[in-house]
Amino acid sequence: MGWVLFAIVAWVAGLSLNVWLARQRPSRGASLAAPLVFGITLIAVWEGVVRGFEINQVLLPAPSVIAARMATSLDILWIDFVQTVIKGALSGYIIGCGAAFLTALAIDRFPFLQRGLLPVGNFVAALPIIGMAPIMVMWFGFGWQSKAAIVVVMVFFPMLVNTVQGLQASDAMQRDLMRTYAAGYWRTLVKLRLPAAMPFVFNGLKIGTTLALIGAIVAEFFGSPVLGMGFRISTSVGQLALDLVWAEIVVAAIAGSAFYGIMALIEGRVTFWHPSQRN
Amino acid sequence: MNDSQSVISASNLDLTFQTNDGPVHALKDVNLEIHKGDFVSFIGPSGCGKTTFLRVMADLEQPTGGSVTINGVSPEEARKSRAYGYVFQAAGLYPWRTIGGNIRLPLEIMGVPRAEQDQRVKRVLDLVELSGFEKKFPWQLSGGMQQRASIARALSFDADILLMDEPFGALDEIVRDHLNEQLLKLWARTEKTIAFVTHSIPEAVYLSTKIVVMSPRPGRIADVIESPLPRERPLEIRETPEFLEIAHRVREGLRAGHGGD
Amino acid sequence: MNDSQSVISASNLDLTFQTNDGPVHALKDVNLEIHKGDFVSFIGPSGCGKTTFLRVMADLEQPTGGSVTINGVSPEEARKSRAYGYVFQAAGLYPWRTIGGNIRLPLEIMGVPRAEQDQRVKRVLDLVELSGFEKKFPWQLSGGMQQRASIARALSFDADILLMDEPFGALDEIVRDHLNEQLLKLWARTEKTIAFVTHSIPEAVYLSTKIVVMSPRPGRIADVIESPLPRERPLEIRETPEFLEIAHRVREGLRAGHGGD
Amino acid sequence: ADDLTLQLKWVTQAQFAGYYVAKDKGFYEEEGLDVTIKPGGPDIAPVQVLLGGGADVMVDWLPSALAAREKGAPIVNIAQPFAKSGLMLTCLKEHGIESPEDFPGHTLGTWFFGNEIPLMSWMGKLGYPTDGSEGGVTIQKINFNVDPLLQKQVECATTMTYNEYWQVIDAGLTPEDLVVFKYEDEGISTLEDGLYTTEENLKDPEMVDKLARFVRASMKGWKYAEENVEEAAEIVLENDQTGAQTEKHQTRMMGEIAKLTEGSDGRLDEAAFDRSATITMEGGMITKAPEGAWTHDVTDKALQ
Amino acid sequence: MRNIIPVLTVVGLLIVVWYGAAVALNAQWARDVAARADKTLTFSELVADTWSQEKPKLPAPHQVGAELWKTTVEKKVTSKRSLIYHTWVTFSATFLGFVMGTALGTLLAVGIVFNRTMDMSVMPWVIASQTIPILAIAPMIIVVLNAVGLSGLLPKAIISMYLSFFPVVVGMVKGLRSPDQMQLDQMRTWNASGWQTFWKLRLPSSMPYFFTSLKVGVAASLVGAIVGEMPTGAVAGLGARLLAGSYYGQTVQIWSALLMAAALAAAMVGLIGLVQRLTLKRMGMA
Ligand SMILES: Nc1ncnc2c1ncn2[C@@H]1O[C@H](COP(=O)(O)OP(=O)(O)OP(=O)(O)O)[C@@H](O)[C@H]1O
Ligand SMILES: Nc1ncnc2c1ncn2[C@@H]1O[C@H](COP(=O)(O)OP(=O)(O)OP(=O)(O)O)[C@@H](O)[C@H]1O
Ligand SMILES: Cc1ncc(C[n+]2csc(CCO)c2C)c(N)n1
Ligand SMILES: [Mg+2]
Ligand SMILES: [Mg+2]
Repeated sequence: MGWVLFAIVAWVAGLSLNVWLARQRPSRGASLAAPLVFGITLIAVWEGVVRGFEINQVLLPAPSVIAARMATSLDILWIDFVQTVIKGALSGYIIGCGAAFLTALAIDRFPFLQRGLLPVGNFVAALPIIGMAPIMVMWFGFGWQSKAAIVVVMVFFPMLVNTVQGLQASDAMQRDLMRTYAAGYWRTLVKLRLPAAMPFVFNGLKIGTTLALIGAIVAEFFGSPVLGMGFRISTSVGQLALDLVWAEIVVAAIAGSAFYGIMALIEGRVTFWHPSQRN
Repeated sequence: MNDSQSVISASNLDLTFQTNDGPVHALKDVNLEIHKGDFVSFIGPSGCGKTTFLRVMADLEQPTGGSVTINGVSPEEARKSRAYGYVFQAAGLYPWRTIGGNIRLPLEIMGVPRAEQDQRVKRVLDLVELSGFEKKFPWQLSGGMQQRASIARALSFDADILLMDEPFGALDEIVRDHLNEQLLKLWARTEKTIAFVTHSIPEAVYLSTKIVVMSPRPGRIADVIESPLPRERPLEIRETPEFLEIAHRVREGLRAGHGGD
Repeated sequence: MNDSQSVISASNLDLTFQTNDGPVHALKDVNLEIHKGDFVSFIGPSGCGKTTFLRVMADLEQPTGGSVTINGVSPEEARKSRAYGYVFQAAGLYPWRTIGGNIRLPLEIMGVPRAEQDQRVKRVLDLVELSGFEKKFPWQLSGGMQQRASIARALSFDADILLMDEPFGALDEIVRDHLNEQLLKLWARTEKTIAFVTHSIPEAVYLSTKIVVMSPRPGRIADVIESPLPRERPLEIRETPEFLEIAHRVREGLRAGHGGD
Repeated sequence: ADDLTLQLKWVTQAQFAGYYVAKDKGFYEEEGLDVTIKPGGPDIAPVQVLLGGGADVMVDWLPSALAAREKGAPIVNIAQPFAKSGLMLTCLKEHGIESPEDFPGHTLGTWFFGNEIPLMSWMGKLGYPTDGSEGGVTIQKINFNVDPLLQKQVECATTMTYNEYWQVIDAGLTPEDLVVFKYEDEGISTLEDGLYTTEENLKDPEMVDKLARFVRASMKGWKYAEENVEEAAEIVLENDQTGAQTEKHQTRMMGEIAKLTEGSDGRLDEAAFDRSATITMEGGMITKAPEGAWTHDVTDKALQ
Repeated sequence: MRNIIPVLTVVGLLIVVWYGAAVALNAQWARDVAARADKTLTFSELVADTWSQEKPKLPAPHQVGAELWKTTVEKKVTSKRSLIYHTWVTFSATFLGFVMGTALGTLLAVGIVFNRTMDMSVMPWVIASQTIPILAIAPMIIVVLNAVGLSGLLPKAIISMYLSFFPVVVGMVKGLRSPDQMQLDQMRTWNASGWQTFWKLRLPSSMPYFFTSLKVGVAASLVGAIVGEMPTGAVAGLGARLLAGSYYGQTVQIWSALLMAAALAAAMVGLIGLVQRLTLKRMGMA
């Protein structure tokens, strides 16, 4: 009962602290503190609930248990991180987003492709990863290459859709201006349409960050060397080592948020002029 | 002046927009000759087709009838050879570029060397009295300042033809007078051909060698007034009887157009 | 008139924008009283802070010093009680609404019954001579027509105070004259208080009971001219010596402002 | 009738024929039970379902059950319908593997989730390192199918006598192309499909009674299935929701399964349990000898 | 319908590549089989073999086509061997999840745009939530929901919602913030309530972003539904078909389920595209 009470108190306290924070003058400190407070609140509530209701370890471990496990398994977490995030997710993300971007340009450039490739591309890209994963493993082997391939497929579609949409985002007068300069396709692209497309492109890039991570991890469920976050999670579930499972999930969440955060930061730099960045 | 070379020539021009509730007849049976070195003002009630006419010349709109030639070729070819600079009715600056960057844009596109770009940007910024605002972003400028930046942008690359759609609409009288003078000087010095849309009768009379009065829906040319004023025009010319007489004629033409609405 | 009730009062107003390359001092030490039923014009070089001042009154910008009251309360409270209508310098119509829909927007927001909405939309469209364009989308209208639609929108809900930022900038002289007359009539009939930014000296003189001349960076009030003209003003008044004299004084004030730049 | 839910360890197939037969033939009904059978899958940990309250009994393999128990899941073996293990290692002869001495330098694919434990402890006994170093073998995790073997991504792979082995055969290889090492023969077998429930359930006499009736009916189902292989396969097929199973494969599977359940009356053999526990411990999956992980209470009652 | 020729061209090209890839990927197996039978294959024999294997690495298009035909046209739609039946099962979970995800995503976006507390504290955690590998927690979700008596459609729909709400949040936050300063100022001058500003300004301005998000979201929904079908014990649906196909090495079956899933996704994306065009057109934005 005590723990349940603890959970309730933590929830109320965290919430009111955040409401108070939001009322303060906007500052770097506040914008960092708020999510932190929110997170700590969540964790405290979790701890309280798990202990209060005596939920079995093999169903849901308490945050303290997970933290302890993380502390003792840093080496495992690190090699898994390198295998999955650096080798699998990152390389696939770069290739996938790059390919989607170029495809979007091609589609935009040639109406023939727009009419032919876009529908077919949508179709191919919609192949669910879960189905693709075993096939990719069959084709590219157990190593990180097959993970990268899956990430490529996963990030491709959101990036493509957003970029294609973005390339149509400049307004009529802005395009007319380019016409008056007799600016050719490429110049119009570089000087007008790409900058105008950036808010959309970054949407795709941001959605891609988390997809890349999920993709790389999930792909490892379907075949991997004996390391990697997905491998660890799937085998640990089998062994009911849920503390390790959650430790890996925490690493994934931190890595994913950091990845997203970096893209958001770059977005702020690149699309500073967009109303959504200004107000 | 009639013997000089024809730069812009429209014959039987017709343009109809298709809209969700029926066609809009924007230009009807428009005939016009503009010669090299002419300064032609277009004046007429709001919505009469001035912008549309300018856009046809600039190959931004396709006429549904008749034809236009610029320097003897089609508007498209003229556009492709960068024969004109265009000032839009709204400033239309790119929000991701600073004022300087916006003005530099056409220069970059036309491949002007970097050093010369800087110098030209400086010069036109001076001309429109915006020195010091080079590094600001468009949304940090007042409406009039944005408009001036957009004029600077069209002047920066020195085209032989200038198409200007109410460039001075958002400016105060003093700046406007100043820019009128500057524009006249530029025109006299460089022999540019200028097509200029305005709503100000004095401005039209002060600047033009030819004033085209348009009447609305469907837009037609109601009157073409050749100005007898000398090319050399001090500001004071606006108090002379000739000036007032032309202004009167323009006003009458306009009023007739409004009546026929 | 000094004994009548004060509607807008600014004291020691100061406003500085922070930008990427240093602060911009837009308003400095501005003091002004506007009384009920006044028609006040603001005139001054482009970028001198007219828009900024209007925005402060409308609670769209927070002054960094001094204070403003509207009807004795803060701009925020005034805004919340929908004390004023605002016409922006650019038309700013919503592209996804027809002209009629745009004008209806504030009425919808203020909860005016549907039948009355229709009637008011019709009335203001008539007033700005746009009947028949109710179903068109903004991009199907010319620049001047868009501007008129935006004026209609601000008039539709009949606020006691009107804040107008260069409402007639994009209009031709005839329509402008017409709208000037209409506005004066409206003002006389309804006893509205109007703050009006313009670049046209004749317009300022013709319309106002008080002309505020501003000088640029940092924006200050250079001169406040009380007009001795009667409230009843036929268009011909513009040829009278009194009129020309006031116009001259405004021009001098402006010129001084430009010199002091 | 009393409701009871059974969580299987794997998808619907003849491996679980006894339960489907008991349900279809009305054996459960005779005992006054209304049994729901939930198929499993690769990512379902039956233990979680059991503890989460989604099932009353589950089918699990002993090593993973012991591991779960050590992790704090209070589960107990109440019956052991499978007397023998069906796990084996299947190698392609063309890779030159004929006996355990030939393993070094080769890649062995195994399922994980605890299935790798017997293999690891076998390699340990043979003295081969498993990290791919000189003189050792490479252990590769593979999924629950034989593609990696067919496509030569591995040279040997774990298979079940009743399922994956036949998939290799169906793929066009003949028994002569293959070399198999049955875990039973290599002395590394662990107990497979047993029935487990929670300690809490066992404290409740009513529940124990229900479980006893369940085990009795299930064993009746198993014996019926052993004797009527084709009919049992037919019943399994009817219960498969995916519509992906084939009659040929299920009939053959039932035939092989019968060999594993043969001779079991449901009672857990203590010696087999101890051997399995030792192997599980040697493989490092548990750290100490399990206690209270099984009971004869239910089978005793069922077999009265 | 001027799209037909380009689409057919691209599809034709794709099929040619596919046949080529089938030869390349399946050749090893064909050679192995031949080697075991002490034969060597001529090229045409090799090609013929690679296009007709029972368990190919990559089945040839006509094999998949035949399987699709067999499992759609030749089976009653109510039969559990009918792919249409399984597609329907998956579709219903996808659709429900998509609707819930869109609603949740939009709600969160609205909260984030209107409430500073939410903006500051929730967004990072929404992002973090998406980095949790769904496949790892899907079984837990299903177990937990099962334990409280929910099974069948809803657990799958919840997983599918979990995946689809994210693109909607990201896109809608941006879209709802896309009106420019002047438009917002106008609303202020009319003292429009937050709700009115949302309804009359922010929402219409966000439409282009909204539809783009929906397209991405519906594809994500489908993935979610399929993931949700896997640990439920391969009961029914395209996910179950994929899984079962994988356990029995039925590549042809996997591919036909995959193509069916892709067709389902493409159809849904296409439908949203259609609605988008109609809506934007009515709004005068296209
Ligand atoms: N894209 C379009 N679609 C439909 N109708 C249009 C379009 N552009 C302009 N029009 C119509 O054509 C007519 C002429 O418009 P135009 O912009 O040329 O007027 P204008 O003379 O420039 O007016 P202003 O002085 O107000 O700018 C107007 O009635 C307008 O409604
Ligand atoms: N958001 C902003 N950020 C930074 N500086 C600004 C901003 N808005 C206006 N300014 C600056 O404040 C000064 C006054 O601007 P304001 O728009 O009030 O001028 P104005 O008198 O309305 O001019 P115009 O007649 O050209 O519209 C200008 O120098 C402008 O650059
Ligand atoms: C922990 C654990 N989880 C799943 C399986 C999978 N499984 C159970 S029975 C069987 C044979 C299927 O033919 C398979 C593959 C396992 N062995 N161990
Ligand atoms: Mg115009
Ligand atoms: Mg202004």
